[in-house]
Amino acid sequence: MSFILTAVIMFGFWLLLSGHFTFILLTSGIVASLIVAYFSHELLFGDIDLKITVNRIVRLIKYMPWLVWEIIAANIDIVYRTLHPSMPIDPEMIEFDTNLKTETGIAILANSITLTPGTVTVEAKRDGKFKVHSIVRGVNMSGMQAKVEMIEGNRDV
Amino acid sequence: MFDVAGIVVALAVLLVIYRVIKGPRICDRVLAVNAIGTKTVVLLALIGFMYERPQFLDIALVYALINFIATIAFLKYREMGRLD
Amino acid sequence: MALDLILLIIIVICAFAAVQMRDLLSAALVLGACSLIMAVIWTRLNAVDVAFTEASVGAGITTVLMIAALSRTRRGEEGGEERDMGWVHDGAANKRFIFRHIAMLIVVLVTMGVLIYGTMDMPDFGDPDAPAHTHVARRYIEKSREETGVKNFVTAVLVSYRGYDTLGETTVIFTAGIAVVLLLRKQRR
Amino acid sequence: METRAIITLVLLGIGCFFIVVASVGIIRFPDFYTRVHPAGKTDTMGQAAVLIGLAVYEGLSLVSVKLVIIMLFLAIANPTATHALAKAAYVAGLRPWRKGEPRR
Repeated sequence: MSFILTAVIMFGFWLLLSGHFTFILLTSGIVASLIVAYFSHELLFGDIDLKITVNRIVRLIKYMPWLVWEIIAANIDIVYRTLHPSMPIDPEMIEFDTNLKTETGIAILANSITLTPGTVTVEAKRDGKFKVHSIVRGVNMSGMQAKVEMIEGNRDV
Repeated sequence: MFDVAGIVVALAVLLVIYRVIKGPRICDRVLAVNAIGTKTVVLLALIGFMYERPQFLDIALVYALINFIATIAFLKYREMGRLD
Repeated sequence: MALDLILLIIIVICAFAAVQMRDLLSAALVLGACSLIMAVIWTRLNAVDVAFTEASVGAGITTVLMIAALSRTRRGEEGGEERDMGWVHDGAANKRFIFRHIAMLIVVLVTMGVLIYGTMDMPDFGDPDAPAHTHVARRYIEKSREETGVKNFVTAVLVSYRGYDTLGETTVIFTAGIAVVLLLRKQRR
Repeated sequence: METRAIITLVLLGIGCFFIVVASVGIIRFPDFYTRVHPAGKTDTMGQAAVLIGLAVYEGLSLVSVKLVIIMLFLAIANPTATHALAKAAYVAGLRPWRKGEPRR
Protein backbone atom coordinates (compact mmCIF):
# COMPACT_ATOMS: atom_id res chain seq x y z
CA MET A 1 0.00 0.00 0.00
CA SER A 2 2.59 2.52 1.07
CA PHE A 3 4.72 1.31 -1.86
CA ILE A 4 2.07 2.25 -4.42
CA LEU A 5 1.33 5.56 -2.72
CA THR A 6 5.01 6.49 -2.64
CA ALA A 7 5.44 5.54 -6.30
CA VAL A 8 2.43 7.65 -7.29
CA ILE A 9 3.68 10.66 -5.35
CA MET A 10 7.19 10.28 -6.80
CA PHE A 11 5.82 10.04 -10.32
CA GLY A 12 3.65 13.10 -9.78
CA PHE A 13 6.71 15.00 -8.66
CA TRP A 14 8.60 13.77 -11.72
CA LEU A 15 5.85 15.04 -14.03
CA LEU A 16 5.84 18.35 -12.24
CA LEU A 17 9.57 18.85 -12.60
CA SER A 18 9.98 17.60 -16.15
CA GLY A 19 7.06 19.18 -17.98
CA HIS A 20 7.79 17.01 -21.06
CA PHE A 21 5.35 14.28 -21.93
CA THR A 22 7.21 12.15 -24.47
CA PHE A 23 7.11 8.37 -24.25
CA ILE A 24 10.75 7.83 -23.27
CA LEU A 25 10.69 10.44 -20.51
CA LEU A 26 7.43 9.10 -19.06
CA THR A 27 8.78 5.54 -19.08
CA SER A 28 12.03 6.49 -17.39
CA GLY A 29 9.99 8.49 -14.90
CA ILE A 30 7.89 5.46 -14.02
CA VAL A 31 10.99 3.26 -13.67
CA ALA A 32 12.78 5.82 -11.53
CA SER A 33 9.80 6.37 -9.23
CA LEU A 34 9.33 2.62 -8.81
CA ILE A 35 13.00 2.21 -7.85
CA VAL A 36 12.84 5.10 -5.38
CA ALA A 37 9.58 3.80 -3.95
CA TYR A 38 11.07 0.31 -3.51
CA PHE A 39 13.93 1.67 -1.44
CA SER A 40 12.15 4.32 0.57
CA HIS A 41 8.45 3.57 0.98
CA GLU A 42 8.97 2.58 4.60
CA LEU A 43 10.66 5.90 5.30
CA LEU A 44 7.86 8.03 3.93
CA PHE A 45 4.78 6.32 5.31
CA GLY A 46 5.47 3.21 7.32
CA ASP A 47 2.25 1.43 8.15
CA ILE A 48 -0.75 3.64 7.56
CA ASP A 49 -4.46 3.33 7.88
CA LEU A 50 -5.88 5.14 4.88
CA LYS A 51 -9.22 6.10 6.46
CA ILE A 52 -7.71 7.76 9.52
CA THR A 53 -5.15 9.55 7.38
CA VAL A 54 -7.75 10.97 5.02
CA ASN A 55 -9.84 12.10 7.98
CA ARG A 56 -6.83 13.81 9.46
CA ILE A 57 -5.98 15.53 6.19
CA VAL A 58 -9.53 16.86 5.90
CA ARG A 59 -9.38 18.21 9.45
CA LEU A 60 -5.93 19.67 8.74
CA ILE A 61 -7.32 21.57 5.76
CA LYS A 62 -10.14 22.91 7.96
CA TYR A 63 -7.49 24.06 10.45
CA MET A 64 -5.46 25.91 7.80
CA PRO A 65 -7.44 29.20 7.49
CA TRP A 66 -7.21 29.80 11.21
CA LEU A 67 -3.46 29.07 11.07
CA VAL A 68 -2.91 31.49 8.17
CA TRP A 69 -4.75 34.20 10.08
CA GLU A 70 -2.61 33.54 13.14
CA ILE A 71 0.55 33.68 11.02
CA ILE A 72 -0.40 37.13 9.70
CA ALA A 73 -1.14 38.33 13.24
CA ALA A 74 2.20 36.91 14.41
CA ASN A 75 4.09 38.75 11.72
CA ILE A 76 2.46 42.08 12.46
CA ASP A 77 3.39 41.48 16.09
CA ILE A 78 7.02 40.76 15.19
CA VAL A 79 7.21 43.77 12.88
CA TYR A 80 5.93 45.99 15.70
CA ARG A 81 8.44 44.61 18.18
CA THR A 82 11.33 44.79 15.74
CA LEU A 83 10.80 48.33 14.54
CA HIS A 84 9.76 49.86 17.89
CA PRO A 85 12.75 51.93 19.08
CA SER A 86 12.75 50.58 22.65
CA MET A 87 11.95 47.00 21.57
CA PRO A 88 9.16 45.87 23.94
CA ILE A 89 10.19 42.30 24.64
CA ASP A 90 10.33 40.29 27.85
CA PRO A 91 11.20 36.68 27.00
CA GLU A 92 10.67 33.60 29.12
CA MET A 93 10.61 29.81 28.79
CA ILE A 94 7.32 27.95 29.21
CA GLU A 95 6.87 24.22 29.72
CA PHE A 96 3.60 22.37 29.28
CA ASP A 97 2.19 18.93 28.60
CA THR A 98 -0.13 17.85 25.82
CA ASN A 99 -2.06 14.68 25.13
CA LEU A 100 -0.74 14.29 21.58
CA LYS A 101 0.20 10.74 20.67
CA THR A 102 1.31 10.70 17.04
CA GLU A 103 4.50 12.16 15.63
CA THR A 104 2.53 14.03 12.98
CA GLY A 105 0.39 15.71 15.60
CA ILE A 106 3.43 16.77 17.59
CA ALA A 107 5.13 18.09 14.44
CA ILE A 108 2.02 20.08 13.46
CA LEU A 109 1.69 21.59 16.92
CA ALA A 110 5.43 22.41 17.04
CA ASN A 111 5.37 24.16 13.67
CA SER A 112 2.12 25.94 14.52
CA ILE A 113 3.62 27.23 17.75
CA THR A 114 6.66 28.50 15.88
CA LEU A 115 4.51 30.29 13.33
CA THR A 116 2.02 31.94 15.69
CA PRO A 117 2.34 35.08 17.82
CA GLY A 118 5.17 35.42 20.26
CA THR A 119 6.24 31.81 20.64
CA VAL A 120 8.87 29.44 19.25
CA THR A 121 9.10 25.74 20.03
CA VAL A 122 12.40 24.83 21.66
CA GLU A 123 11.81 21.22 22.52
CA ALA A 124 9.05 18.80 21.57
CA LYS A 125 9.33 15.34 23.04
CA ARG A 126 7.68 12.21 21.78
CA ASP A 127 5.56 11.87 24.93
CA GLY A 128 3.93 15.26 24.28
CA LYS A 129 6.03 17.48 26.55
CA PHE A 130 6.76 20.89 25.04
CA LYS A 131 9.23 23.61 25.89
CA VAL A 132 8.40 26.96 24.33
CA HIS A 133 10.33 30.22 24.21
CA SER A 134 7.95 33.13 24.41
CA ILE A 135 8.86 36.70 23.58
CA VAL A 136 6.40 38.18 26.10
CA ARG A 137 5.27 36.83 29.43
CA GLY A 138 1.94 35.15 30.01
CA VAL A 139 1.03 33.52 26.67
CA ASN A 140 -1.85 31.05 26.70
CA MET A 141 -1.45 28.00 24.48
CA SER A 142 -4.50 25.92 25.31
CA GLY A 143 -6.63 27.05 22.33
CA MET A 144 -4.19 25.88 19.70
CA GLN A 145 -3.46 22.72 21.65
CA ALA A 146 -7.14 21.78 21.61
CA LYS A 147 -7.34 22.48 17.87
CA VAL A 148 -4.37 20.24 17.03
CA GLU A 149 -5.68 17.50 19.32
CA MET A 150 -8.91 17.65 17.33
CA ILE A 151 -6.99 17.14 14.07
CA GLU A 152 -5.33 14.10 15.50
CA GLY A 153 -8.77 12.93 16.61
CA ASN A 154 -8.01 10.37 19.31
CA ARG A 155 -11.55 10.46 20.59
CA ASP A 156 -13.69 9.92 17.53
CA VAL A 157 -11.57 7.48 15.51
CA MET B 1 8.91 45.46 -10.56
CA PHE B 2 10.94 42.27 -10.27
CA ASP B 3 14.21 44.19 -10.44
CA VAL B 4 13.27 46.39 -7.49
CA ALA B 5 12.08 43.39 -5.47
CA GLY B 6 15.35 41.57 -6.27
CA ILE B 7 17.42 44.52 -5.10
CA VAL B 8 15.44 44.76 -1.87
CA VAL B 9 15.92 41.05 -1.15
CA ALA B 10 19.65 41.32 -1.93
CA LEU B 11 19.91 44.23 0.51
CA ALA B 12 18.18 42.07 3.12
CA VAL B 13 20.86 39.42 2.52
CA LEU B 14 23.50 42.10 3.01
CA LEU B 15 21.93 42.94 6.39
CA VAL B 16 21.93 39.32 7.51
CA ILE B 17 25.60 38.94 6.51
CA TYR B 18 26.34 41.22 9.48
CA ARG B 19 24.92 38.59 11.85
CA VAL B 20 26.84 35.81 10.07
CA ILE B 21 30.11 37.62 10.60
CA LYS B 22 29.47 39.00 14.07
CA GLY B 23 28.04 35.82 15.58
CA PRO B 24 28.65 35.85 18.53
CA ARG B 25 27.73 32.18 18.84
CA ILE B 26 27.81 29.47 16.24
CA CYS B 27 24.02 29.03 16.52
CA ASP B 28 23.51 32.65 15.54
CA ARG B 29 25.64 32.09 12.46
CA VAL B 30 23.75 28.97 11.41
CA LEU B 31 20.47 30.79 11.92
CA ALA B 32 21.67 33.65 9.73
CA VAL B 33 22.99 31.31 7.01
CA ASN B 34 19.64 29.53 7.03
CA ALA B 35 17.87 32.87 6.62
CA ILE B 36 20.21 33.74 3.73
CA GLY B 37 19.30 30.44 2.10
CA THR B 38 15.58 31.28 2.26
CA LYS B 39 16.20 34.70 0.76
CA THR B 40 18.36 33.17 -1.97
CA VAL B 41 15.51 30.91 -3.04
CA VAL B 42 13.25 33.96 -3.31
CA LEU B 43 15.97 35.84 -5.19
CA LEU B 44 16.38 32.98 -7.68
CA ALA B 45 12.65 32.86 -8.34
CA LEU B 46 12.68 36.63 -8.91
CA ILE B 47 15.66 36.39 -11.29
CA GLY B 48 13.84 33.70 -13.25
CA PHE B 49 10.94 36.13 -13.73
CA MET B 50 13.29 39.02 -14.56
CA TYR B 51 14.66 37.04 -17.49
CA GLU B 52 11.19 35.68 -18.27
CA ARG B 53 12.65 32.21 -18.03
CA PRO B 54 10.81 30.53 -15.16
CA GLN B 55 12.79 27.30 -15.67
CA PHE B 56 15.15 28.78 -13.11
CA LEU B 57 12.65 27.61 -10.51
CA ASP B 58 14.22 24.15 -10.66
CA ILE B 59 17.37 25.62 -9.17
CA ALA B 60 15.31 27.38 -6.54
CA LEU B 61 13.75 24.04 -5.62
CA VAL B 62 17.18 22.37 -5.36
CA TYR B 63 18.34 25.27 -3.22
CA ALA B 64 15.48 24.96 -0.80
CA LEU B 65 16.32 21.27 -0.31
CA ILE B 66 20.08 21.82 0.00
CA ASN B 67 19.70 24.62 2.49
CA PHE B 68 17.57 22.42 4.71
CA ILE B 69 19.98 19.49 4.43
CA ALA B 70 23.02 21.62 5.28
CA THR B 71 21.33 22.98 8.40
CA ILE B 72 20.27 19.52 9.52
CA ALA B 73 23.77 18.11 8.88
CA PHE B 74 25.26 20.85 11.01
CA LEU B 75 22.80 20.17 13.81
CA LYS B 76 23.55 16.47 13.68
CA TYR B 77 27.22 17.26 14.06
CA ARG B 78 26.49 19.53 17.02
CA GLU B 79 24.31 16.96 18.71
CA MET B 80 26.34 13.80 18.13
CA GLY B 81 29.79 15.30 17.64
CA ARG B 82 30.13 13.44 14.33
CA LEU B 83 28.30 12.90 11.09
CA ASP B 84 28.38 9.14 10.45
CA MET C 1 23.02 46.27 -12.53
CA ALA C 2 22.53 47.35 -8.92
CA LEU C 3 21.60 43.80 -8.04
CA ASP C 4 24.88 42.47 -9.44
CA LEU C 5 26.81 45.10 -7.53
CA ILE C 6 25.14 44.19 -4.22
CA LEU C 7 25.77 40.49 -4.83
CA LEU C 8 29.45 41.16 -5.59
CA ILE C 9 29.80 43.21 -2.41
CA ILE C 10 28.24 40.35 -0.42
CA ILE C 11 30.65 37.84 -2.01
CA VAL C 12 33.69 39.97 -1.15
CA ILE C 13 32.52 40.48 2.44
CA CYS C 14 31.85 36.75 2.85
CA ALA C 15 35.21 35.72 1.42
CA PHE C 16 37.06 38.22 3.59
CA ALA C 17 35.17 37.08 6.70
CA ALA C 18 35.83 33.42 5.93
CA VAL C 19 39.58 34.06 5.71
CA GLN C 20 39.61 36.22 8.84
CA MET C 21 37.67 33.88 11.10
CA ARG C 22 39.55 31.88 13.69
CA ASP C 23 36.71 29.45 14.30
CA LEU C 24 36.88 26.95 11.44
CA LEU C 25 33.27 25.80 11.76
CA SER C 26 32.07 29.37 11.34
CA ALA C 27 34.42 29.81 8.38
CA ALA C 28 32.89 26.73 6.71
CA LEU C 29 29.41 28.18 7.24
CA VAL C 30 30.38 31.56 5.82
CA LEU C 31 31.84 29.79 2.78
CA GLY C 32 28.51 28.00 2.38
CA ALA C 33 26.70 31.35 2.37
CA CYS C 34 29.31 32.63 -0.08
CA SER C 35 28.64 29.85 -2.57
CA LEU C 36 24.89 30.33 -2.23
CA ILE C 37 25.32 33.92 -3.38
CA MET C 38 27.84 32.82 -6.02
CA ALA C 39 25.23 30.51 -7.51
CA VAL C 40 22.81 33.45 -7.70
CA ILE C 41 25.47 35.33 -9.68
CA TRP C 42 25.86 32.36 -12.02
CA THR C 43 22.11 32.41 -12.53
CA ARG C 44 22.30 36.13 -13.26
CA LEU C 45 24.88 35.32 -15.94
CA ASN C 46 22.45 32.75 -17.39
CA ALA C 47 24.80 29.84 -16.63
CA VAL C 48 22.17 27.53 -15.21
CA ASP C 49 24.31 24.38 -15.16
CA VAL C 50 27.14 26.07 -13.31
CA ALA C 51 24.64 27.47 -10.84
CA PHE C 52 23.24 23.99 -10.27
CA THR C 53 26.71 22.60 -9.64
CA GLU C 54 27.67 25.49 -7.40
CA ALA C 55 24.50 25.08 -5.36
CA SER C 56 24.73 21.34 -4.84
CA VAL C 57 28.51 20.98 -4.59
CA GLY C 58 29.62 24.33 -3.22
CA ALA C 59 26.85 25.03 -0.76
CA GLY C 60 25.62 21.51 0.01
CA ILE C 61 28.27 18.82 -0.20
CA THR C 62 31.31 20.97 0.57
CA THR C 63 29.77 22.33 3.75
CA VAL C 64 28.78 18.86 4.88
CA LEU C 65 32.24 17.48 4.00
CA MET C 66 33.97 20.29 5.89
CA ILE C 67 31.79 19.67 8.92
CA ALA C 68 32.61 15.95 8.63
CA ALA C 69 36.32 16.76 8.44
CA LEU C 70 36.04 19.09 11.43
CA SER C 71 34.27 16.41 13.42
CA ARG C 72 37.42 14.30 13.06
CA THR C 73 39.90 17.08 13.81
CA ARG C 74 39.84 20.21 15.92
CA ARG C 75 37.71 23.28 15.54
CA GLY C 76 40.19 26.07 16.26
CA GLU C 77 43.04 27.24 14.10
CA GLU C 78 46.51 26.35 15.39
CA GLY C 79 48.47 29.17 17.03
CA GLY C 80 45.53 31.49 16.57
CA GLU C 81 46.38 33.75 19.50
CA GLU C 82 49.91 34.62 18.42
CA ARG C 83 48.96 35.28 14.83
CA ASP C 84 46.13 37.46 15.99
CA MET C 85 48.36 39.78 17.98
CA GLY C 86 51.16 40.33 15.49
CA TRP C 87 52.73 43.10 17.55
CA VAL C 88 55.30 42.06 20.14
CA HIS C 89 57.17 44.37 22.47
CA ASP C 90 60.50 43.90 20.78
CA GLY C 91 61.98 46.43 18.35
CA ALA C 92 63.75 43.99 16.04
CA ALA C 93 60.75 41.66 15.84
CA ASN C 94 58.47 44.57 15.05
CA LYS C 95 60.75 45.68 12.26
CA ARG C 96 60.77 42.19 10.80
CA PHE C 97 56.97 42.10 11.09
CA ILE C 98 56.57 45.40 9.22
CA PHE C 99 59.10 44.35 6.58
CA ARG C 100 57.32 41.06 6.00
CA HIS C 101 53.97 42.76 5.55
CA ILE C 102 55.38 45.37 3.16
CA ALA C 103 56.99 42.58 1.11
CA MET C 104 53.64 40.76 0.96
CA LEU C 105 51.88 43.94 -0.10
CA ILE C 106 54.39 44.49 -2.92
CA VAL C 107 54.01 40.90 -4.17
CA VAL C 108 50.22 41.20 -4.16
CA LEU C 109 50.27 44.57 -5.92
CA VAL C 110 52.69 43.32 -8.61
CA THR C 111 50.55 40.23 -9.22
CA MET C 112 47.46 42.40 -9.47
CA GLY C 113 49.20 44.71 -11.94
CA VAL C 114 50.30 41.80 -14.12
CA LEU C 115 46.80 40.34 -14.10
CA ILE C 116 45.19 43.67 -14.99
CA TYR C 117 47.79 44.11 -17.77
CA GLY C 118 46.81 40.64 -18.99
CA THR C 119 43.14 41.59 -19.23
CA MET C 120 43.82 44.71 -21.33
CA ASP C 121 44.13 42.76 -24.58
CA MET C 122 40.96 40.84 -23.91
CA PRO C 123 37.82 41.74 -25.86
CA ASP C 124 34.98 43.54 -24.11
CA PHE C 125 32.43 41.59 -22.11
CA GLY C 126 29.81 40.27 -24.52
CA ASP C 127 31.68 41.51 -27.63
CA PRO C 128 30.27 39.56 -30.59
CA ASP C 129 33.56 39.78 -32.52
CA ALA C 130 35.64 38.18 -29.76
CA PRO C 131 37.62 35.12 -30.95
CA ALA C 132 35.66 32.82 -28.64
CA HIS C 133 32.43 33.82 -30.34
CA THR C 134 33.47 33.62 -34.00
CA HIS C 135 34.90 30.10 -34.17
CA VAL C 136 32.41 27.36 -33.28
CA ALA C 137 30.05 29.27 -31.06
CA ARG C 138 27.82 30.37 -33.94
CA ARG C 139 27.20 26.81 -34.96
CA TYR C 140 26.40 25.79 -31.39
CA ILE C 141 23.94 28.64 -31.07
CA GLU C 142 22.25 28.07 -34.41
CA LYS C 143 22.32 24.31 -34.85
CA SER C 144 22.47 22.78 -31.36
CA ARG C 145 18.70 22.63 -31.03
CA GLU C 146 18.22 20.49 -34.14
CA GLU C 147 21.46 18.53 -33.82
CA THR C 148 21.10 17.48 -30.19
CA GLY C 149 17.54 18.29 -29.20
CA VAL C 150 18.66 20.09 -26.06
CA LYS C 151 17.07 23.44 -25.25
CA ASN C 152 19.96 25.12 -23.43
CA PHE C 153 23.04 25.25 -25.63
CA VAL C 154 25.49 25.34 -22.73
CA THR C 155 24.02 22.01 -21.71
CA ALA C 156 24.19 20.85 -25.33
CA VAL C 157 27.92 21.63 -25.50
CA LEU C 158 28.55 20.04 -22.13
CA VAL C 159 26.76 16.74 -22.53
CA SER C 160 26.58 16.31 -26.30
CA TYR C 161 29.34 18.00 -28.30
CA ARG C 162 31.86 17.45 -25.54
CA GLY C 163 30.17 14.36 -24.16
CA TYR C 164 33.33 12.22 -23.97
CA ASP C 165 35.14 14.98 -22.09
CA THR C 166 32.32 15.22 -19.59
CA LEU C 167 32.19 11.44 -19.29
CA GLY C 168 35.92 11.43 -18.43
CA GLU C 169 35.46 14.17 -15.84
CA THR C 170 32.56 12.36 -14.27
CA THR C 171 34.61 9.15 -14.13
CA VAL C 172 37.44 10.96 -12.35
CA ILE C 173 35.04 12.48 -9.82
CA PHE C 174 33.29 9.16 -9.29
CA THR C 175 36.61 7.38 -8.73
CA ALA C 176 37.69 10.05 -6.28
CA GLY C 177 34.42 9.66 -4.41
CA ILE C 178 34.81 5.90 -4.16
CA ALA C 179 38.41 6.33 -2.98
CA VAL C 180 37.31 8.73 -0.26
CA VAL C 181 34.58 6.34 0.88
CA LEU C 182 37.06 3.44 1.00
CA LEU C 183 39.63 5.46 2.95
CA LEU C 184 37.11 6.66 5.50
CA ARG C 185 35.74 3.17 5.95
CA LYS C 186 39.19 1.74 6.61
CA GLN C 187 39.83 4.37 9.25
CA ARG C 188 36.69 3.53 11.14
CA ARG C 189 37.72 -0.03 11.86
CA MET D 1 -2.42 47.98 -15.42
CA GLU D 2 -4.43 44.83 -15.20
CA THR D 3 -5.68 43.48 -11.89
CA ARG D 4 -3.29 40.55 -11.76
CA ALA D 5 -0.22 42.76 -12.07
CA ILE D 6 -1.53 44.97 -9.26
CA ILE D 7 -2.10 41.96 -6.99
CA THR D 8 1.43 40.77 -7.78
CA LEU D 9 2.82 44.20 -7.01
CA VAL D 10 1.04 44.36 -3.66
CA LEU D 11 2.13 40.86 -2.68
CA LEU D 12 5.74 41.51 -3.72
CA GLY D 13 5.72 44.71 -1.70
CA ILE D 14 4.37 42.96 1.40
CA GLY D 15 6.83 40.09 0.98
CA CYS D 16 9.86 42.35 0.53
CA PHE D 17 8.81 44.40 3.55
CA PHE D 18 8.58 41.28 5.73
CA ILE D 19 11.89 39.93 4.43
CA VAL D 20 13.68 43.17 5.24
CA VAL D 21 12.04 43.33 8.68
CA ALA D 22 13.15 39.75 9.31
CA SER D 23 16.74 40.77 8.53
CA VAL D 24 16.50 43.81 10.80
CA GLY D 25 15.07 41.59 13.53
CA ILE D 26 17.89 39.08 13.17
CA ILE D 27 20.33 41.94 13.61
CA ARG D 28 18.50 43.87 16.33
CA PHE D 29 17.18 41.30 18.79
CA PRO D 30 19.36 40.77 21.85
CA ASP D 31 19.99 37.00 21.95
CA PHE D 32 19.73 33.78 19.99
CA TYR D 33 16.27 32.70 21.15
CA THR D 34 14.71 36.05 20.34
CA ARG D 35 16.42 36.06 16.93
CA VAL D 36 14.73 32.74 16.19
CA HIS D 37 11.37 34.58 16.21
CA PRO D 38 11.94 36.77 13.13
CA ALA D 39 13.90 34.03 11.34
CA GLY D 40 11.17 31.45 11.90
CA LYS D 41 8.05 33.55 11.33
CA THR D 42 8.67 36.69 9.38
CA ASP D 43 11.00 35.08 6.84
CA THR D 44 8.46 32.33 6.19
CA MET D 45 5.70 34.89 5.72
CA GLY D 46 7.84 37.06 3.46
CA GLN D 47 8.89 34.27 1.14
CA ALA D 48 5.31 32.97 0.99
CA ALA D 49 4.01 36.40 -0.03
CA VAL D 50 6.67 36.88 -2.73
CA LEU D 51 6.26 33.40 -4.21
CA ILE D 52 2.46 33.59 -4.21
CA GLY D 53 2.76 36.97 -5.89
CA LEU D 54 4.89 35.43 -8.62
CA ALA D 55 2.43 32.55 -8.99
CA VAL D 56 -0.44 35.04 -9.44
CA TYR D 57 1.59 36.85 -12.10
CA GLU D 58 2.22 33.59 -13.95
CA GLY D 59 -1.37 32.40 -13.87
CA LEU D 60 -2.29 28.72 -13.70
CA SER D 61 0.52 26.63 -15.21
CA LEU D 62 3.27 24.18 -14.32
CA VAL D 63 5.41 27.09 -13.20
CA SER D 64 2.91 28.40 -10.67
CA VAL D 65 2.40 24.88 -9.30
CA LYS D 66 6.18 24.67 -8.83
CA LEU D 67 6.17 28.04 -7.09
CA VAL D 68 3.46 26.89 -4.70
CA ILE D 69 5.38 23.69 -3.99
CA ILE D 70 8.56 25.64 -3.22
CA MET D 71 6.50 27.93 -0.99
CA LEU D 72 4.96 25.00 0.91
CA PHE D 73 8.31 23.28 1.29
CA LEU D 74 9.92 26.42 2.70
CA ALA D 75 6.91 27.01 4.95
CA ILE D 76 7.43 23.55 6.45
CA ALA D 77 11.23 23.42 6.38
CA ASN D 78 11.94 26.87 7.77
CA PRO D 79 10.11 26.49 11.10
CA THR D 80 11.49 22.97 11.40
CA ALA D 81 15.06 24.12 10.87
CA THR D 82 14.73 27.00 13.33
CA HIS D 83 13.10 24.69 15.85
CA ALA D 84 15.96 22.21 15.46
CA LEU D 85 18.46 25.03 15.93
CA ALA D 86 16.72 26.29 19.04
CA LYS D 87 16.69 22.77 20.42
CA ALA D 88 20.40 22.32 19.71
CA ALA D 89 21.16 25.60 21.47
CA TYR D 90 18.98 24.60 24.41
CA VAL D 91 20.64 21.18 24.71
CA ALA D 92 24.05 22.88 24.55
CA GLY D 93 22.93 24.92 27.58
CA LEU D 94 22.47 28.39 26.12
CA ARG D 95 20.55 30.46 28.68
CA PRO D 96 17.77 32.71 27.37
CA TRP D 97 18.17 36.44 27.67
CA ARG D 98 16.12 38.17 30.38
CA LYS D 99 14.82 41.70 30.32
CA GLY D 100 17.41 44.18 31.57
CA GLU D 101 20.47 42.12 30.71
CA PRO D 102 23.05 43.44 28.25
CA ARG D 103 22.72 42.45 24.61
CA ARG D 104 24.54 39.34 23.46
